[in-house]
Amino acid sequence: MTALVQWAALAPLLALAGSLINAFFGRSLKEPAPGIIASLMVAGGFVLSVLAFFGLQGSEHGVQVTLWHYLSGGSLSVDVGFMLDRLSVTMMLIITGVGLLIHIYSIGYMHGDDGNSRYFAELNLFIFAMLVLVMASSFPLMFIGWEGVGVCSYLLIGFWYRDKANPDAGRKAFIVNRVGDVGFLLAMFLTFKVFGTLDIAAVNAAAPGMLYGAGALTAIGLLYLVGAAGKSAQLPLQVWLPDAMAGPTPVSALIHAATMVTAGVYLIARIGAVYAMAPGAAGTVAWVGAITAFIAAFAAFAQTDIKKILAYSTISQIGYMIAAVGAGAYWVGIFHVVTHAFFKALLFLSAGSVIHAMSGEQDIRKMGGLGRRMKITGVTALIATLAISGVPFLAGFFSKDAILSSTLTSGLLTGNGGDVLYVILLVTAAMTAAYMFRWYYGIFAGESRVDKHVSEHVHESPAVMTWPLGILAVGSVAVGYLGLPEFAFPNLIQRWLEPATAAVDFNSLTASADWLLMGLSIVMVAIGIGVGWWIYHVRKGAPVATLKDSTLAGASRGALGFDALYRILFVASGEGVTGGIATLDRDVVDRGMAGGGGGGTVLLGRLARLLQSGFARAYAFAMLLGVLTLVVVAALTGVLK
Amino acid sequence: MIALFVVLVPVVFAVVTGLAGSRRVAAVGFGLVSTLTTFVLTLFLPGSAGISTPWIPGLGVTFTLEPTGAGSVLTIVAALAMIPTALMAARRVEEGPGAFVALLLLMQGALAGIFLARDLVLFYVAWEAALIPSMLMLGAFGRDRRRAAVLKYLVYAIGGSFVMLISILAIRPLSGAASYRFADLIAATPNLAGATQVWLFIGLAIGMAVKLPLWPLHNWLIDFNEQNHPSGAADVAGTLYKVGGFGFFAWAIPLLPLGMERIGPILLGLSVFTALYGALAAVAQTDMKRLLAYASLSHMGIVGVGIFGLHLAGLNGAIFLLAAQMLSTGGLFLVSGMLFARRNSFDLDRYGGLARSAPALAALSLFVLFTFIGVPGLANFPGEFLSLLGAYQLHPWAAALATLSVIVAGVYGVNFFQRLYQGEEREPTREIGALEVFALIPLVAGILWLGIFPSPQLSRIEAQSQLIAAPAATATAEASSALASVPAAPPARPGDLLAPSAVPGEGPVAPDAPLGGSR
Amino acid sequence: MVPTPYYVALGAVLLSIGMVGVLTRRSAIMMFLSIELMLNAANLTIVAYARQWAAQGVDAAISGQAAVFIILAIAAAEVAVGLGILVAIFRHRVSTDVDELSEVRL
Amino acid sequence: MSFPPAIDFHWVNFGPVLALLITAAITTLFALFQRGGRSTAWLAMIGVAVAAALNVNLFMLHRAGAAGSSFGLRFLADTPALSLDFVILLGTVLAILVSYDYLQRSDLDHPEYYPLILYSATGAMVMVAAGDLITLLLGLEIMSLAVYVLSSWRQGANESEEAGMKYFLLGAFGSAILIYGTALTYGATGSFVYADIVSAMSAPGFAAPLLVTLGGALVLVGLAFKASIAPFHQWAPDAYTGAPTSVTTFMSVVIKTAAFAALVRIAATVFPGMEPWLMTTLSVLVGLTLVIGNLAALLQTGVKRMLAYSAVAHAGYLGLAVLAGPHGVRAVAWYLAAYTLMNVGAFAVLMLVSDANDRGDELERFAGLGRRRPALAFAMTLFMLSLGGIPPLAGFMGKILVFQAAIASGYTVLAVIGIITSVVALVYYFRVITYMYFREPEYELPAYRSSAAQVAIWAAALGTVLMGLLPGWWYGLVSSGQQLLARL
Repeated sequence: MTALVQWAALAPLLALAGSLINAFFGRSLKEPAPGIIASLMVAGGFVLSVLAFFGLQGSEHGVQVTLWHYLSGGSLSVDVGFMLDRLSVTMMLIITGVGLLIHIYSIGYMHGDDGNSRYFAELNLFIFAMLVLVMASSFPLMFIGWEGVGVCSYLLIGFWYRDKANPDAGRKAFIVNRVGDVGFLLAMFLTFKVFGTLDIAAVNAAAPGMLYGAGALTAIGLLYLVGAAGKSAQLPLQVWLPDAMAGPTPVSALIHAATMVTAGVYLIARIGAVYAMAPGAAGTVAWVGAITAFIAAFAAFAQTDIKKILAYSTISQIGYMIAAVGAGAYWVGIFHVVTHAFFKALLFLSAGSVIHAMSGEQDIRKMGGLGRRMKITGVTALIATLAISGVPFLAGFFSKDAILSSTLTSGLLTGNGGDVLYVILLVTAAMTAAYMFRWYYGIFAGESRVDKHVSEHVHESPAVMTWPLGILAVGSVAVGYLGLPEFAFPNLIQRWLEPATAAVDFNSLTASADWLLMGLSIVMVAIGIGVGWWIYHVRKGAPVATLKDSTLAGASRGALGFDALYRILFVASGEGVTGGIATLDRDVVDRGMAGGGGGGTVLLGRLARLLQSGFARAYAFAMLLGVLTLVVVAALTGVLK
Repeated sequence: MIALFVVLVPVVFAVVTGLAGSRRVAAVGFGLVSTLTTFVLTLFLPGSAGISTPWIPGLGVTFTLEPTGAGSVLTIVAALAMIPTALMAARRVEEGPGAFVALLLLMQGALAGIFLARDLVLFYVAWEAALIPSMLMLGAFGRDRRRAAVLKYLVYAIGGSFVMLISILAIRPLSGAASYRFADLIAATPNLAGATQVWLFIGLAIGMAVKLPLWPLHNWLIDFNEQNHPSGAADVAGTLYKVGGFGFFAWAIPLLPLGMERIGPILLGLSVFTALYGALAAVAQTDMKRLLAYASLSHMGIVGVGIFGLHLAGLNGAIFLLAAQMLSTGGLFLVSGMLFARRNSFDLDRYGGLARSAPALAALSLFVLFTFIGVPGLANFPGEFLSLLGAYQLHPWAAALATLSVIVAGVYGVNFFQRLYQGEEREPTREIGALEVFALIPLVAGILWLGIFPSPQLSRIEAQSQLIAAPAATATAEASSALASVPAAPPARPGDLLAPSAVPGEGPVAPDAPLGGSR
Repeated sequence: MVPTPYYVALGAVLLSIGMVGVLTRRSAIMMFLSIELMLNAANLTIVAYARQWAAQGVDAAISGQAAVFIILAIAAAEVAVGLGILVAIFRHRVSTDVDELSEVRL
Repeated sequence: MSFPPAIDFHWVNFGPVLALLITAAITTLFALFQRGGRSTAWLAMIGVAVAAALNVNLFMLHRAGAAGSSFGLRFLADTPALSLDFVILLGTVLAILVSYDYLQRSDLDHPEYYPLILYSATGAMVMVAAGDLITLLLGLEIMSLAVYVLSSWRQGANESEEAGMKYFLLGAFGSAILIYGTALTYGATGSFVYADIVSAMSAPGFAAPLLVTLGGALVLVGLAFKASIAPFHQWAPDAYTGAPTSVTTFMSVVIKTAAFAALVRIAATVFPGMEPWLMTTLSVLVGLTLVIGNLAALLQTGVKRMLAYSAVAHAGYLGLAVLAGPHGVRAVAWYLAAYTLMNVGAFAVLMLVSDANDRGDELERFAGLGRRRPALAFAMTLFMLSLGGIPPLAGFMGKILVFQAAIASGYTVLAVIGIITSVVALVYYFRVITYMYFREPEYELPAYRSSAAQVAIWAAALGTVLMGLLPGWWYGLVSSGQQLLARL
């Protein structure tokens, strides 16, 4: 069976090939050829991933595929190799599967854009990088994917580069990500120092032999957390993701919702063994996740951009995942990655469908009632909304519930305030339901606020776009059942993933307690939706209208002012520092060296020339002085004798 | 023997090209033939036999060329970088292309001499010989404020290297070595007292720090790049000529370990500072070439960190980074030349939105630029990564600080691209031309080659790094703190403890014999 | 007989006088004569020593006396050349003031 | 008292000197019947050739082990002497070539010119061979008297007269001091012969160490004057500037060679036996020379005067080798050969560029030379770089040898001073290159060609390059064979 698995190593190469084809010949192809090529390549990747999936049914250990030797330095030795185990293959399925749908969707969405082939080239390149990231068997190789996806995200955010705002957003994303990458780099350095290797499997194998809670391990854990925070838009590096919505909507769906931003979650799950030995680090991870989840949810309320709201909800949802992996519930985190991939992609794609129909309008205050005009989009969006809100029997419900209980029961979080986390996340769940209701209601339900001339050509999107919506909608319902609460039902995904992730002990609850928790979260969701209903349907949004200018609303609108803060802290002062150093170098260092050296020499030169007075007798006198000094020296030595 | 040809071929062709006068055809033809021939020759360098004959008998000065690991790698990459450079120069220099190409080729010969020389005096001879052509290129073909730049370059470079000369001349008599050949010197230098070694090392360090360059001896570089001929060809040559790091690696540190012991930390600190300083200064530049100059200064800082970190991996990385940046930095300078040919200015504010009418140029530029700022998978990354990783093992804080420059690199990198290619386009411009494509192909190829398959070159370099790598046993102090009381099963690959080590002063030692432990 | 040191001392005095003369006189001829004085100081010293060595029966004495004649000849030659140059210049500028010869300077 | 029994008198050792002397005499007579000097020039060159041939022959004989001295070590013909004779002959013939057309152009072409050159060269060779203070004195005077006349050769031109007069007065002053020093040495040791002086000093119960050292010091002053070592150098810049360029060329190489030949021999043999402070003072003087020469040259706008100061500076570098004593002899011999080549070359180019009356030697003259006279500019570039000590040219190898010698004998500080000052030196040498290549022409060059000078220039250029690339050959020569006294 495992023979099947190795072939999955070809998946990234397919994507790369597609990217290169589109890069070199794309401009001579005419639509929809580039899109089809790209989609085919991803489809191939998906097939390979599925094969690998079946291939791994039997074996609990992954398959190592080593391609060639990459780095060497003393005892350091890094191969370009892939680790195809259940964890990475799961991610591959998401990346290629959801990726495929989004590629297809893009064929319709990017129709007629003059950058069409470039778009697909970059999108395929992203798939390549993302696959490398998840399949990598060593940290440096993972880092290649890690920065690779960053680069692609940079390119795709700034895809419409002629409007300055977009490249700016891309730049912001790239730089903030680089901050995270530095964390990743330092983490690798320290890993090598401690473990003497950068092979992920080896590190996971060696970690349990280490001292529980050793400082070095905690440091490693925290440094990797910095990297994860950068890529997954967690505090304090979350600021780039909302701006990243400047990119085409499918990009937001694929990169900034379904796949890339979950890389942080994957990373932490990947090296769970380290965190399992470093409760301090794990606790920090969980807290970062929870707080991010809360803050982002809070920020989502006051947003008016159809995509910004989703962006903040993404940050919030990733917060959940991070909290889960922080709690050591690695399969849970990945589970939420999977479900989230479906419904969040679906949300974005339907948003894209709306924007498409509204000829570029993104302000939800100018929407409403679109559900009647765009049936499919409306329905699918509704499903996704309910799923993310955690309404029972939809995907989000199961994964979120698993997260909540895991925070409460994790052995890693005992003493790290797991119960507080639980409360925070519970409240956040209610908030999620509320702002997602606002989102859906504001766009699809209620009376229309659409301008005349826009509303004329509001239309349902073409099939190439609606089909992916449908499939994703199905997924948003179905995938949840992979992870039914295991106290009552068989939990497929847990059994599937646990061999591939580190074991952390959870104190088990009684079944009744579990039911209780589940009920509690259902209640919270109900409250959230109810409040939303009351405000936006019953009261027609009056209550929030009164709040409009309150500091609370302001804080929400400004996402607690992180952006403003950073602009002062880094942008402004940064300009000062760099400019200062540049001037210093030009006017002080340079001048100093030149003036000090040159000036002095010239001065001495003048002196030396002055001696040359031209008078023969003066020269004779100089000679005489020389003679006299000699005589005096002679005399002195004579006397001293 | 091949080593000799690698040095001679460019020189001979330089003479021929010079005599051919100002006929452009000759310049292009000879330039290409010479660079291609040399490159092919260099491919046979690794492992080939060297030559050694007495040069000034009474003085123990010999004419010794040997392709060492690091030396041959750098020679190969430099030869590769010279191909497009000579091509661009021959086509883009308005008057006297022949002379320009001749100077380029002279420079190449001298550089090969620097990398392959295994006699200290010969090394110095090549070191200086490379200076003159670069200076003439700057002075005769440079831009309007070139004379000041030449003077500054002259004073920094000559000042540094003359001081270095004193140490070079003193090493043999003081240590009583049989000759200036590396093998003899390294056998004899253990006789030197610590204090002597320190002084000699300082002498060498001053000369090499200028050419690394290290803060505060770097200012010549900025003007040098800003004032050189707009084709950028001369800047590439200048980039190849940043041989200070190699000097430390191949000569100063192995010969004078005690000196390194004392001075090394200072140099490491300076390197860290240079890395950050250059990067930060680059962000504020509005002139393309000044920006690149400061940026490459920052890279050289990282090279320094790798070398003075004295960790095996770091040493490999540093030399590898030297080689890689020949391609990336060189490529960017060529790109700047191509842009100048379009807009006749290096002022970034005069650009913007070029990606619309010149997408291919934009793509290639972006590729080289990403290489330059160390995006993994491309040529610079293995070098940067290993340099910093290595240094971190022994000097965590220094390395960590230097790593911050990666962030800043991101800043000036994307700024650079955005200000050139993104935004609204003012007036349409020419798309990349055939010549420019041909010029960039070798660089791109080299970048991919080094970026995807670095390991062969790294292991070549390592053969030499082992000479000077610090005993790595100390590196696992951190680990032991994390190890369980029971000695944990060693991780998949054994820790750093297996770094080679040998007894000090074990008499004559072959150049590549492992001395890591003792020195 | 007069002990050698006296001669040597006299020679030293003559030498000093000559040097001072060179420094103080502006006329080329006078400077030149002062130099001759110095030469003779040397000669006196040599013969004095030669006599001393002879008294000690060292046959090196003769070489000293020979040297004196050589030096006299040299002095004569110098006079010839020197006066030649002097006359040539005098013809041209009708002055022997050395300080006027200070155009080439710095 | 009685004559020393047997006088060892080997004619063959005098061969080269006599050849020059006789040629000089013949040309002098020949000159009586000549208007122009062309034919005398040819005669002179023949004489030099003969001298060179005899010199080679002498070399062979000594390889075969013939006695290298006459008159009981008063006249030496050992390897240093013979190799330096080569240098002198080289300088002489190059100088003659440079003068050949120059004299006519600036109508100084009197037939007595070349005989004087030969007399001077003869004196120089005697100095080189001197193994005794009186011989030294003879050679020095023969050499100087001729040059006094030559440097005031341009009748009626102020600076030339001034040069002659200053040089003469100060020269006479200097040699007077030297003679007095000789007197004291004689008084202290009872002999003029280096060998005897040394043995006398080393004899047990040597009475007058102080007196002999003082004498040595005064001798040193006399030679330092000729070698233009500070503070006894000041005549040099003025004399070099004022004298006709062809004469300057001759002076700057031949006289320096002779002076340093004598100096290094004494420093290698006699001085070590004297009190140590003598060498210390010499080292101070050398350092002074390095600093003053280079700094003063830095600010010159006239190339001729710049070269004059650079000659002083190079005296400093040679001084480094002199300090090294016995080790330094080879370095000095090697360096002087290289110096002769590159300096003659530089002066020759300057001569072709400047006006007939030696005016117009400003840097601006060289502006754009690279475009107008590429070959000439290229040669000048070689000479400048070589003078600046840039590899792989002769000057660099010379520097290596000199510094090597100085460091080996413990004068590291001086070596450092020398290095730092040579950075300054490179600035002013490179300035000429800057003008030639990096600037547009400003003046109209004199339409003046001289095939003879061209020969000299290209010979010098070739030599500069070859000595740089194959330093071993000449070095092997100067370090082979017997070194009388140097071994004492």
